[in-house]
Amino acid sequence: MDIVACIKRVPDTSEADIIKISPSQKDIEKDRLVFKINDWDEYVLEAAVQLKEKLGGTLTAVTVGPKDWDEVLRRALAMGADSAIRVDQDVSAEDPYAVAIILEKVIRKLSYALVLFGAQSEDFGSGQLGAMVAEMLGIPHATLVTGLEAEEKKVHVKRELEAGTLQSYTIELPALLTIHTGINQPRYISLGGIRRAMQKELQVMSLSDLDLSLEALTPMVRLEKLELPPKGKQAELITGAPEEAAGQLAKILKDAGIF
Amino acid sequence: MTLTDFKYGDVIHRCFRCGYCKFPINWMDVNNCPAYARFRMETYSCGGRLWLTRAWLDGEIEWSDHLADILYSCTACKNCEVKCPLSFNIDILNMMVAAKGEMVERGEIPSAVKDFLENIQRQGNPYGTSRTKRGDWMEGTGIEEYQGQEFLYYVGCVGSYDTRGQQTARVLGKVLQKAGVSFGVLGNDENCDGNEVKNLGEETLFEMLAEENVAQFRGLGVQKVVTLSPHSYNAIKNDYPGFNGDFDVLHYTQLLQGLIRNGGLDVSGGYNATVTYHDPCFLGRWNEEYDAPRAVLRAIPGVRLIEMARNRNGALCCGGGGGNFYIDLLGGSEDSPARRRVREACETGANILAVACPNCLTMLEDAVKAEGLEDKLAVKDIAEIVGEACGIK
Amino acid sequence: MYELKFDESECLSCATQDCLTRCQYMDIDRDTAKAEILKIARGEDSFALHDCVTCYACEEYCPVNNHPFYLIVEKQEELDVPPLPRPLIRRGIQTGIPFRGEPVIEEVNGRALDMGAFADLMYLIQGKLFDDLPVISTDPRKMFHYFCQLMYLHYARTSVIKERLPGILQTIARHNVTEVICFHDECYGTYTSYCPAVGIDVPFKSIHFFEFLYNRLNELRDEITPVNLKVAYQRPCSSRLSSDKHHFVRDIFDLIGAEYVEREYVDENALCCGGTIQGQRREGSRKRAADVQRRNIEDMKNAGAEVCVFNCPACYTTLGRLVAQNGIRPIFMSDLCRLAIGEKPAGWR
Amino acid sequence: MSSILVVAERRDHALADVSYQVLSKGRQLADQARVELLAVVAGSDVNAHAKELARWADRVLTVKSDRLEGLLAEPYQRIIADLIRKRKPGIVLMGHSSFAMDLTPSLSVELGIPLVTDCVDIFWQNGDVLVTRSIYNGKVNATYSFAQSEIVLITGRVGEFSVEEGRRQGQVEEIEFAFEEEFDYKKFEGYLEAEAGGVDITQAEVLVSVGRGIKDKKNLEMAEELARVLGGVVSCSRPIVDYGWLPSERQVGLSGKTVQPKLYLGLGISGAFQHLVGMKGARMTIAINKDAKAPIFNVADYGIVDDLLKVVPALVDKISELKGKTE
Amino acid sequence: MDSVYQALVDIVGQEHVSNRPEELFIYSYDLGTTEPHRPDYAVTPRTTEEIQEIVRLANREKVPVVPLGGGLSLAGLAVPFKGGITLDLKRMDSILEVNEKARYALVECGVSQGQLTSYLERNYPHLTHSEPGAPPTATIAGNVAIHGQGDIAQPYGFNSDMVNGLEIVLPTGEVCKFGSCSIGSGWFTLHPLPDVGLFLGWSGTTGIITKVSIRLFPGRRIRGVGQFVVEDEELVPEIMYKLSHTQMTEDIIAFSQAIPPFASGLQHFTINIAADSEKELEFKQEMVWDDTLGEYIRSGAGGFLGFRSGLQRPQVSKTSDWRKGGGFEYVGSIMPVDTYPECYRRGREISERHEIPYTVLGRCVGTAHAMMFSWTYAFNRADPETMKQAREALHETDDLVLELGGTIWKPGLYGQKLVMERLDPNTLNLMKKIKQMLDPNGIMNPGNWEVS
Repeated sequence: MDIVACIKRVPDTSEADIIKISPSQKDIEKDRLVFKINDWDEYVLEAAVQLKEKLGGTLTAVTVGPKDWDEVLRRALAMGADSAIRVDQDVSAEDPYAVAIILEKVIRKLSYALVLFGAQSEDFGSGQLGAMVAEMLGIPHATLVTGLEAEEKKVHVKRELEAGTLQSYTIELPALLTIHTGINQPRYISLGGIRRAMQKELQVMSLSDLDLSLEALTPMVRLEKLELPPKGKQAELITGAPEEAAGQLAKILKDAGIF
Repeated sequence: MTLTDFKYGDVIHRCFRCGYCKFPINWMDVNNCPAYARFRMETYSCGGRLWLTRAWLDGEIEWSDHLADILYSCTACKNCEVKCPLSFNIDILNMMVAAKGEMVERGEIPSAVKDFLENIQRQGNPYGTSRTKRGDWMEGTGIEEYQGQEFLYYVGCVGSYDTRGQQTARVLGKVLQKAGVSFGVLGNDENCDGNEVKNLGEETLFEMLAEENVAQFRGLGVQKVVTLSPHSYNAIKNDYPGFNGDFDVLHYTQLLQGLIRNGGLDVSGGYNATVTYHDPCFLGRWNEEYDAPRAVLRAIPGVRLIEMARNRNGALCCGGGGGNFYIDLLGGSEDSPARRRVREACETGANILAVACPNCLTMLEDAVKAEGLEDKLAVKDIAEIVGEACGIK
Repeated sequence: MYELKFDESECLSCATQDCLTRCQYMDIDRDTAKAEILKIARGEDSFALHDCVTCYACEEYCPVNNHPFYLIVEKQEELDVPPLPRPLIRRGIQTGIPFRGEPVIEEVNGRALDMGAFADLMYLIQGKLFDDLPVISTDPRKMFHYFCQLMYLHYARTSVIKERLPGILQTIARHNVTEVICFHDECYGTYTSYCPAVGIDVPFKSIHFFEFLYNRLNELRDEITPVNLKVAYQRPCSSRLSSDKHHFVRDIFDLIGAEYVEREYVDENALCCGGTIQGQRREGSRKRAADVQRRNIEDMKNAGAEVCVFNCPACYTTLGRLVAQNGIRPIFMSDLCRLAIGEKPAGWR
Repeated sequence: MSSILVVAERRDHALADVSYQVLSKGRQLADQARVELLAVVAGSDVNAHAKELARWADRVLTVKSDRLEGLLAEPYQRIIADLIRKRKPGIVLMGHSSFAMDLTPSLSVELGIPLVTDCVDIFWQNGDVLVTRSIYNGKVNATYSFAQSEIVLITGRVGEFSVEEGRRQGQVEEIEFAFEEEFDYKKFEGYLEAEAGGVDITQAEVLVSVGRGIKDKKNLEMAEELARVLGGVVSCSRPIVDYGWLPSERQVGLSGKTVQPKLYLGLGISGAFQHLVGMKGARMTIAINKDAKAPIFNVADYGIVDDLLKVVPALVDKISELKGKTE
Repeated sequence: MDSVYQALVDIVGQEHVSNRPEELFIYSYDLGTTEPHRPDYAVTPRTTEEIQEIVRLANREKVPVVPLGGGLSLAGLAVPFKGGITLDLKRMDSILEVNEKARYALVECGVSQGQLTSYLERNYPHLTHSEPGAPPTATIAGNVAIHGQGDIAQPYGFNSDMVNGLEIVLPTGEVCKFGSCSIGSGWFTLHPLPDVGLFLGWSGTTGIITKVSIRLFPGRRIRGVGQFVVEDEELVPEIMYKLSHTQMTEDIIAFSQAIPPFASGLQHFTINIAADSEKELEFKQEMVWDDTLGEYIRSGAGGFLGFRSGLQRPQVSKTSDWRKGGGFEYVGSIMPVDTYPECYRRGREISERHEIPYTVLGRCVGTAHAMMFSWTYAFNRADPETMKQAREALHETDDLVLELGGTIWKPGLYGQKLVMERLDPNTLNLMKKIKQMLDPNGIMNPGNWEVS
């Protein structure tokens, strides 16, 4: 089964105090940040590799971004992708629509039965991209997939609703799925693996290779400004060594009649 | 990979599982292998791990989370190598590391190990805290960045990020200042030494760290290094030469020993306590430095140094080696090595358990709390004891 | 077959008969000494053949270097007067048989340190003194390919020595060594004394271990801090074959600030460690050995020695523990030298 | 602009909470802009819902169909697209639900209209509608405007907009819609509820809730112990379920359970909004987390900034002590 | 969910039960040549009560129970031939009492030889126990259960003769005590109560030893070993006879082995002598070396190789590496001392026929009342062929033992069969009845001593 996996690179913002907004108010200061593969995309790759191991076929990883985005493709190659394509274009991610247009063009050039996206990204998290591309390709899709079984011509998926409810679908191929965390346990990618993946071919495409012009990508949405969210109410912080703090807290709980 | 292309394929079957590896120097206790002491199933003994590794590579058993936990529960404390009577003993840990390495290559490792390694790949430390905070520990100490001073003071990840580790890192810095030692640190530019990475089987990542660090040290013209952690000391002393990084490296206890001996450091302030000393594996068994830390303690007026029954190359590991101070596969039980160790320390009647390694410090201090021995026993790094003895608060 | 170069006329004309008169283990006047040594030379039985403890000393005492000891041993074998019981001789002979495959030969093309049959003591040659010094016979499993065989003098089996030695020499030669520093006196004695005495060619130059140590220490002179120890030296029997190098003991001690204590059983009068004596066939050998050891150690104590220095691992095995029990620390010469240049000796306890 | 259209979502024969929330927001926007508020609801039995919606909407459009079972996005897409083409609302509003994530992107592509999802605010600014999104998992707010486009598609974050009481009686208008296709390339197989095990966290008075910060499965024991002394049960945030350390029935949050315990004690939980929406109802919230800037401290009443592995054992002891005294 | 597993978890707790492939793999192996058999569960109990519950459970569920100590018998005695529960008893490792005046130690069944040795060295230097030539991980209880002997066998005989009392969990779950302890009088003697010694030598088929009281003996200040060597094996019996006559030795062992070469074709004696003073030591040495062995030395038939004070623990596991192979197994036997020459010659033949370097050893038990003679065969675990060779050699040796009029010590299944074939039918029948009475469901270490 031929699979296309679309992945992206995001800054590691797991630490709260690491983000500063640049004076332009149009972006955040990225110099103190380190970058990584989008969390959801690790699950995408693991799912793709597992399908490949089970059913054979090719796996192509695709991303849209500048040179340093190659690193996420290297991970994909190390993990088992056969080929990787980067569209060399720094699209302002404020409008997934533009990215979708590019990806559609790329995917159309490839052989695929299944196209996989992360359900959303850690940075902007709009969660639209996958379903948009599906619509453009004219193939069925399911988002927020947490369960996946594939046969030659169809896939059985579970997608997540609210409150712990799942719905299950059977979808004919070709189809597009956006993968949610927890669908598998992504394996570790060793640095050795990544270095070995350097030998694998990584194809770079330009907009012109895709018969696209910047005009075609004019965003329908404009970023006005970025700002830090207003401080919510702040918790009363209990300080001191663990024992002391714990002592005070225990008392608070007692006074509150918890026990 | 199969047994045939395993680097130690012609050696690994030679373990007879006689069990010498479970003991300290004498036979007082079969609990000197931290993992075996914690679980007491034969699978967790050194021999068990070797037989399982062989069975796994030979296809007799499948990989499993449990198998991974068993291998990664090895803290690389070297007790087995010291005790094994057979000539292949020099390769026991190499075999463990190679087996872990195979798991790493297959990507099949415990989730905590995965976090550990990815955090180091990204942030250069196991905690995943930003590189830009590595130097935070030194705020307000007046410690200088390294620029050609005599010594590079290499702090390491635990000293840089762990709250307790940071305290020690600061005290040692002040002690060195007080002794007028010319030294500097790398602050945010310091990177992980890689000692644990190597023992976790991520060979390539270790090589990268070693190459980068050597390049950085040489670029700065570093010749002498003093380390807070025996783990860093071990990597720089024994591994970096292989990446043409020949540095004159000391563990800080060795430096302090010299300073005190030749009067460079005044410890007449003294430290009034009955102290027992816990040998860190990477200073003791790995580098056979048993005397410097003891010499430093003995030199301090008021210190009464007494030994635990298991000491020197028979010391019980705190359970923090092989990344376990973070991945912590040995915690959560009164049989955890750290808790066994603090109980042993308490039996000596000492009121201070002295350590010379930030990993041991955090492991054993937590164990003291878990055992509820706070009012009987305090865990102090030798740097802190020296600090008090020379009037640093 | 190799023939011992022994000149009977030398003994006839000898004025001193030091070989036997100075023997520490037989009480003989000069006339008897002359008579007995001549008997031995002529292949007749002699009580000396029976009473000899095989301490090698007469090789040194002989004023004309006529090899009285080699002679005694050859005759013990000829006349079947074995100093040891049969099982010990057989055991000894079997000990020298290599049994763990062929050694790996690395070409040295220069000088090298030969550990001989003591590859298991590599820990004694660590540190600066031995930096970048090629070593041969480094594998305990292969070391008997480098075993100089001279031990069999104690077993009255020169035949075994003559039979095996050429092969050993070849093995060493295959390393392409020009100069061989012998870790053990016995190897040095073999190549510089025994081989010439029986006409075996040695394809390399031999250097005595102490001469090497002395020269290295001189190179490292400014790193030496005096050890300030009172030392006694346990002289091994085989050093009697290289008495011309014995002065290096004193020289090294002077260099590293060790005080070579004045005592009775020193230098030429040194006593055997007892290792060869205790197993001998003669009535009371065990006690005799014990007595020799007792006198030896008493003498060290009286002379105020704090440390007993060894070079021969065999002596160390027989005597080391005993001296320690008497409050004298045993140490190998190489370790003592390392101590002097501020290193941590491997065997220093 | 003529109108604002709210797409209502049905679940288990009831209107989804979030639909009321965006409906109220839509009402407010419509009033401010003085335009008509439309609401659409589709399904087999929609009359009851229509009446509900009419309390806010000026006009409720209902589409009767039995082809909409299983929230299959495609048929809805046909209906809503057709509706938008015909009515040309300036703003199409929907709650940012799982269903909306399946539906709205294709919709925006089909109609070629901009889409902004998961908005935490929607407001007028000199005649234009602007929206605010929360990005970098809640650490930054981004405000967007729309380039000249007639129609914009917006989904609003669950729980972000308060429900104002609706007092109108809008008209209900039934619309005929005929599907021109079978959707047999995508078959709905049914709903699956998270397998029910022993513990029902929605009923618990005290929840000790663990997140990534516990580092290892083993450390759950610590949390269980704390829960024991507090007479509560252990719940968790999504990653813990993803790791397979706890069953999904223990998960608090958007994709998990919504809880209103007396005490909610968060251990090593940073507090992504998907989690916070699930526990907002707690009467007392306490957070223990290494990261002082973790969002959970903005909702907690008390907090301890430290390693939970150190604090929790101590807390267990202290509580046991205090209990000892009282008993 | 597996109900037995769950029940075991309830008894000993999650961490001390496993039914996972890793544990089952490890516990399926003996260190010798016995084919592995997987247990269904590995359990590490901590108390007698837990063991009782486990045994009761096993009876209910008809699941075999295989007690395991140090697991060093090498004869496959703890291989779960019929699956079931392997009980790794090493967690029961408390030294409960050392009675100095009455010279005994009461230990739990998991206490290792090394642990007791070290404990006595540190706390009762003037007391010692009989230490078998096994790695220090071997357990006291396991060793007495197989009638082991140790390094003071010459004056004091079998370790199983040093038992002062036992606590046993019967196959049906009851706890029984034997010896003075059973009437509440402490653990100082097994006699003179009615003798119900049904547990030693039964390879754990009649019950599980949970506590054992073992005699301690004077531990002298100086303990050392002297070596003596002869060429002619025919001399060995008389030398053992004469040496034991002096009553000056603690241990007399004669051995011969092909590797290293010096030992080949010669008979080496190691003779342990202990004393509290130099004077006593010298006196004993005179008696041994000069007065008793002097005649052989003078005649040139025997040689004295010196005496070293200080006892080195024998590191027998080194034997396992002779073929760079991580394994060896031996046949042990209890023999009349005068069979030594035959044992040596025939053993050598067997080894050479199977291309295994020969290793034989005879330890004097009691005043030359008997000797434990062993034939050791090393193999390479990575080479099945060598394991086959060793297995064949072992079986031939079992046959040899009985042919030479001895008895097999801790026989494996093959040896057990040979012994039972020759056993007096009435005795055999009694064994059968006893077994049926004690273990009605046949759950205890099944496969061993199964009387058909």
